[in-house]
Amino acid sequence: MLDISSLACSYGRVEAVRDISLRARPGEITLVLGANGAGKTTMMNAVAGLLKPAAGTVRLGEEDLTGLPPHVVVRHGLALVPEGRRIFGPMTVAENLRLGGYLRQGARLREVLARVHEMFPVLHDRRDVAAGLLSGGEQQMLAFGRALMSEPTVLLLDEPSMGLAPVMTDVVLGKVAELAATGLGVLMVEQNADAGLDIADQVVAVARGSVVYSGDAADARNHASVLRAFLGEAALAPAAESGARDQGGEA
Amino acid sequence: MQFIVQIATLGSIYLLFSLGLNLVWGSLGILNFAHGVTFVFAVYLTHLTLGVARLPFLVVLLLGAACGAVLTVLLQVLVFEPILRRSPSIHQAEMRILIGGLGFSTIPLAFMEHQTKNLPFGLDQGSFVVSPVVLGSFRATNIALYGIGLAVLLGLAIAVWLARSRGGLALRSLGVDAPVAGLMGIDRRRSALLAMALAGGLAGLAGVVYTYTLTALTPDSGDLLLVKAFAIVILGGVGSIAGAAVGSLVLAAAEVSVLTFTSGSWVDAVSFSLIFLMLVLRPVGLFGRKEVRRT
Amino acid sequence: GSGGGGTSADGGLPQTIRIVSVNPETGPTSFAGLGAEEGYKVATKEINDTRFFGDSTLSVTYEDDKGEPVTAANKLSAAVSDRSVPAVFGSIATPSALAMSPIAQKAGLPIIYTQAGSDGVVVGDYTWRATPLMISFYPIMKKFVAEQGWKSLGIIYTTSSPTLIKIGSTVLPDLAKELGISVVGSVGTTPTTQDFSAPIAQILGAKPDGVAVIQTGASNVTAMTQLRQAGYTGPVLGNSGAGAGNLTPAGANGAGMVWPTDFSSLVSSPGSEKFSGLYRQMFGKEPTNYAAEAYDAAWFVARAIKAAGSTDRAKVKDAMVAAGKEPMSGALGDQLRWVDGTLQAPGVVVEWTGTAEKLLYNGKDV
Amino acid sequence: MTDFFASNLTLIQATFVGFALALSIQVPLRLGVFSLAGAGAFGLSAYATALLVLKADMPALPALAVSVVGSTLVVLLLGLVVYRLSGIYLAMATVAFDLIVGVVALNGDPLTGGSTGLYGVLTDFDVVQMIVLLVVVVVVLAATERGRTGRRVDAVREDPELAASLGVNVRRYRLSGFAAGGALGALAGGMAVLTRSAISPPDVGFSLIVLALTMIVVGGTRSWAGALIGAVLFTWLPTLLTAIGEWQDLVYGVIVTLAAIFLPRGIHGVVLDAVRRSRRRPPDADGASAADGGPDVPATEATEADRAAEAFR
Amino acid sequence: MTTTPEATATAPPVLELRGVSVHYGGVKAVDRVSMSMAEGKIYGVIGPNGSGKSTLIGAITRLVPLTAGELLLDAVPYSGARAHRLVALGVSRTFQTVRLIPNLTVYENVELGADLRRPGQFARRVPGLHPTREELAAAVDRAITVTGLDSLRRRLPAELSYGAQRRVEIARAIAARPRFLLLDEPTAGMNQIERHEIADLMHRLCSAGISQLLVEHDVQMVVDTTDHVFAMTAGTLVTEGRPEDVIRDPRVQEAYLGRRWRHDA
Ligand SMILES: Nc1ncnc2c1ncn2[C@@H]1O[C@H](COP(=O)(O)OP(=O)(O)OP(=O)(O)O)[C@@H](O)[C@H]1O
Ligand SMILES: Nc1ncnc2c1ncn2[C@@H]1O[C@H](COP(=O)(O)OP(=O)(O)OP(=O)(O)O)[C@@H](O)[C@H]1O
Ligand SMILES: [Mg+2]
Ligand SMILES: [Mg+2]
Repeated sequence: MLDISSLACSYGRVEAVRDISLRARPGEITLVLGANGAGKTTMMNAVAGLLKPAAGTVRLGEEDLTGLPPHVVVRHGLALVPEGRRIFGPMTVAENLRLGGYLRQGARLREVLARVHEMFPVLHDRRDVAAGLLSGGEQQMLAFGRALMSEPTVLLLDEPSMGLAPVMTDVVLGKVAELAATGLGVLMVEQNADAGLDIADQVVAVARGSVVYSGDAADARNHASVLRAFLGEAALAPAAESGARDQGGEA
Repeated sequence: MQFIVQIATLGSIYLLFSLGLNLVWGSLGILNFAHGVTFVFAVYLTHLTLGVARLPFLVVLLLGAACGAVLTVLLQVLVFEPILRRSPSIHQAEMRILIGGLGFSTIPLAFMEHQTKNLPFGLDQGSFVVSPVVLGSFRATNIALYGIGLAVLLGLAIAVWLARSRGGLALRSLGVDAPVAGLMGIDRRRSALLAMALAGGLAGLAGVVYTYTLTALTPDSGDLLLVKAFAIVILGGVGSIAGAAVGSLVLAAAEVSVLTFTSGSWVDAVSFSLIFLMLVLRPVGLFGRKEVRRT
Repeated sequence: GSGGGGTSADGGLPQTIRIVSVNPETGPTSFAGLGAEEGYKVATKEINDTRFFGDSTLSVTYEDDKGEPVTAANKLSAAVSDRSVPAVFGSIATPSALAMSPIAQKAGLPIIYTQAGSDGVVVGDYTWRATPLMISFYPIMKKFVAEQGWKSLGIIYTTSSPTLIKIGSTVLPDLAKELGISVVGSVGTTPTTQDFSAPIAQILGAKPDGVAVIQTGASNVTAMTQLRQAGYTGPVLGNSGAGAGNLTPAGANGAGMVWPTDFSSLVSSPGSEKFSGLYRQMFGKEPTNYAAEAYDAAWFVARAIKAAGSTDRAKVKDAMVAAGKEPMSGALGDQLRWVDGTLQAPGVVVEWTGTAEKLLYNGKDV
Repeated sequence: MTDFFASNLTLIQATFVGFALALSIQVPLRLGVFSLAGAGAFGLSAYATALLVLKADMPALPALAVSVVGSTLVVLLLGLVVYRLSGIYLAMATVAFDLIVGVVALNGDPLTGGSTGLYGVLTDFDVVQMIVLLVVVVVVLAATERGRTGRRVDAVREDPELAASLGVNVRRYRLSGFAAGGALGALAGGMAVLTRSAISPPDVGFSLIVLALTMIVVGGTRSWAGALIGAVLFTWLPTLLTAIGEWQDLVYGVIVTLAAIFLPRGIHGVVLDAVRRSRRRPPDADGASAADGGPDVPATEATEADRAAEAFR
Repeated sequence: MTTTPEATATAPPVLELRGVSVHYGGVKAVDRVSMSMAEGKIYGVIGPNGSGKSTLIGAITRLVPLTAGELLLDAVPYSGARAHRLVALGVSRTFQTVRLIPNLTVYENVELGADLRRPGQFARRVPGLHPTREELAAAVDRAITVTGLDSLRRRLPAELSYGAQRRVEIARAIAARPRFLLLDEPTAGMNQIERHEIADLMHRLCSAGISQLLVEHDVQMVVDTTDHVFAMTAGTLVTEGRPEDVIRDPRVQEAYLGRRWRHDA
């Protein structure tokens, strides 16, 4: 179980994450919602070791992962699909996948690769193409496939459906649900709330770097505060919003 | 016939020298301006050691490689790592890496110049004796043959390692996006250090072979080679070992031809015009890949 | 400049006569620059020990120009504005010397160089060179070359310095022609050429009886080794750049290189023996030609200052001009003459034995 | 003061030459054009100026003008030939050009004086003329560093394709950068020979490039002020270090290395940061907004964010 | 400027594509696509990942070389024009991947969009393309305000969240005061409410007479905002028409639409 408690991160004087505590249990999908700039990505990066938290702890089972460098964190079975894909552009699709399975070897590796290829045939068809040449959505599939290559026990997804066509979103999120069903813990940031809520077990809403709601996904849809947090401050300040609109009208 | 031996000998020196340079440049994106000095300094330290103990060839070779590796590791830890730590991306650190390497290289260089007053030094105190080898119509020296063999062997080994092995893959990914490479489980610091040590070792090794082949060098010998090595690596396509091999042979062939068939003094103009022309025709080098960028 | 005391207006020398030396102490030509400084030091000590200036002493300030013309020019400008400096010892490096000469001449500051063998260094009464042009003593090589009985000659020379180009492309061919020897091959290598097997193959391809290798530093070592590896066993004509122990790393392959030079510690002339003695006493090793030349330069200036009885630059210059009309003796030999501001010396021919220099013969004997 | 001026005249002149040379690499670099052709233009123009003065008896300024225009045209032509190249490949092609200029100088004997070079180029060119020329250059360059032009220059460097889609004629900008590098290098070369009175092949070599790069990296790559700082530093540092004696080169190396490590944006960057810190930017308007549900803290300085990002990298 | 349906029906197309193809070796990223777009309307392009939508926008904005075909603006061919001329012709775009100049602040990045000057002959026909300094500043301010970036003006791109970066991308394109705006997945990474804001913005721009071409995977948004939709697969145009009709097309359903939309249809 991934256990994040009282996490805080800042960039210089900007406190992007102030106080986030949440848990991602094995076999469950925990959905993180929040407006742009709420600190979701910052939190994910901190968990994966890309960023040193200013306070708080990150634990995976018995292990304390707080502040460990990424290559150590992933050895504990964590994999992150980073925001904006971050695939290795000049390297081929096959090489990207091989790097995803950097910690795996031999028959095991071929087996996982076959599964990823089966999931996204395009990654097989275009295996020798420089990954940077793929279309946006193809790159997103590659990023997802690359993370699966390490056979993680906890999967962190930062907006996995971004740029995906609806069919592909179904495939990816369906796959996520399937993986969770096999006992994988999933922590997922997703702006496509409808699709996300369909598969999520738990929901955490973040606003301004703090958790403002957490609870069961089933309840969440009817829960007003979730909605508000998810929609961001915009929903709370209709006046300011309409002011902006008036000014924009003459564009 | 002799002509071919000369091209192969000179080409192998160029390739050996540029291998390490190419390795870290093509993968980590580190253009190491201290490579030339590393090459000379490794020989100088070996030269000093030989003053104390007469050592056989293989030991001298390994000693040179070890000296080069140690110097480059120091450079990485003391200069390049701190520079990278202070930069948002390798792309923004490029120039400073260049100047940092240059500045660092001045230190061993000043030391050597002070000690040798720029007089030539060699490895003649070792137990290895350079001797001529005659094979039919070919006449070469034993060291030239070793040099050619080493260049071919190491060139192939590194090319295959970079392209195929897990370590080579990791190294290349570091140059593309180091943080994400970390996410794949790659220990960035260790991989980079290893690559730098390897590059330094190759520089030292090349230095020993070079010194036995050409008998002596002076502290600035490395700088003369460095400019040519840049040209070779770029001509071949940065990061491509095959390209560097072809580049080395092209440059060696151009130089040897000019020096064999003309009165010689235009040699650099001819070889650099050739490089210029080839670049105009192939803007990313012979084996280079065009940078990938999508809209 | 206004300040700068020490100049005694009319007659009378100041307590300390301060001369500035601008020479490379670091950089690729430092071995020659430091060699020259040793010569200046030997001369200074001798001048002061023998109370040559009576109560006044000579003191030399050593400035490092790193072999860079800009630095050299700047150090000279500083000396120019220091009115207490009556003369300057100029750089051994030709590019530096070329940058210094117009400044010294314009400012009226006597300057004397060693080495720096190129046109444009000696440009007027204020500019002097205490080193014979290297080409001037190649004629004494005739004896050696004639003795070899060669019919043909091959030449490999570097284009890194004007002097060496001239020797390789003009002086040696002329000399060969005079002796009825044909030059069957000639290759000019650039400073970036480090492997000489191709030019050597080209030269030896023409099957010459004799070979000349005109290179600097490590290139002499490499070329000699490769020449031997390519099968040539005879003597090799060289240049004084092979001196100062530069050939040591070539081991036995270096043996047999022969060159003319202006100085050898083995020469038995009173001047050179005296200098060699003083030098050995001071530094505990064999003197080089760089030191010998500097020694003579220092003494020439010292005598001029004494003759002028003043550190006034114009007066010192006049004294130098006057002295330049007379022959002088020094480390480079007896009866040395000045021609157009450049010192002439008979020269010696030496051979490298693989471990040391051997004197073949003295130039004035031929 | 006059004493200082007189005894350091050559260094002062060398500083200005170095400044122009540093600019010759910096200006194209600001456009993302890694052209080192300025060093070749330096050589071309130095020889041309010397020849015009020596052989054609031209006065200094006209000789300089003719050389600069001629060399710039040559470099522009080169730019057209190598336009397809970019990055380090472009750098190499231009280095090849520089080296070829050097070889021609070495071998063009009757004209270029071979390895001796040309000397005795004595004219009435003085520091005042140099300063006037460089002030003009600085005024022009300063205009390209701010406002609309400055932004466009940044865009062409960082993302040429984006710049094109924003209406910037990228080709024209890049070629201008190329030509400007040539012109500045030529200016430096002409001024060098007019002040030093001599030029020889070793003066036009690879070392020029190394020196210029050191100047702009340590001084600052983004502004003429950085080039000036670098030029002053690296013209005077070696002379000041001679006081140390035999280990001066070592100290020089240590200084350069430390600068590379600790001054990510050069000395100019440090100065800018200090200035900015002293007149601190007003904090952003009220933190909360519809767009940014983020924390309502004021925006940080760029540098602090940079430093924070270090942890990320 | 108001547009009545009758007017648009008869109006000549602003932008027209005739048999446009873009091939990369064997990959036919765009293959013989013809389209015609009228003034003051919003067009949508949908299609599976890799079907050539972004490449199509690249081709229209001349950043991608054409293999074949012709592009016309106001019935004037411009296939030979270079990319930078397009802004002067009144065409501007956003990129699918955020492309901001890292050392410029948000405000300056948007200003870059408004920097257009010395418009060519075409632009004289476009009202408002000879702006004064004040007009430009006003355009930048407006672009920043309508995209909700007011509080972030002085930030550098690296300090922004992904969503905010996307808004800068849009603001920059608007600041160019285009008559034809191409948006490549402008709302990727935004939530529902934020998408509504962008859709709203698009409507307002449209009523100001700015034609738009929207590439978007949010089908709801495409249905809500666009007047006419082109559906692509594997580089070719499969069908086009009113959004409601297009998403009922079985080929589109099969290749593109997910479970949710198949249900609704
Ligand atoms: N490198 C950085 N330097 C300074 N501030 C930053 C940096 N990265 C992010 N921020 C700020 O931190 C806050 C949180 O950003 P983060 O990227 O975590 O948001 P997010 O919730 O992922 O938003 P989105 O949904 O848009 O991706 C934002 O206010 C952002 O401006
Ligand atoms: N420069 C290129 N070289 C080779 N193939 C390319 C290149 N550019 C695009 N492609 C290929 O062309 C196809 C179309 O790409 P494009 O980016 O236009 O798709 P898209 O419809 O925008 O997809 P997405 O919705 O995923 O963004 C893809 O398969 C891509 O891999
Ligand atoms: Mg995010
Ligand atoms: Mg796309």
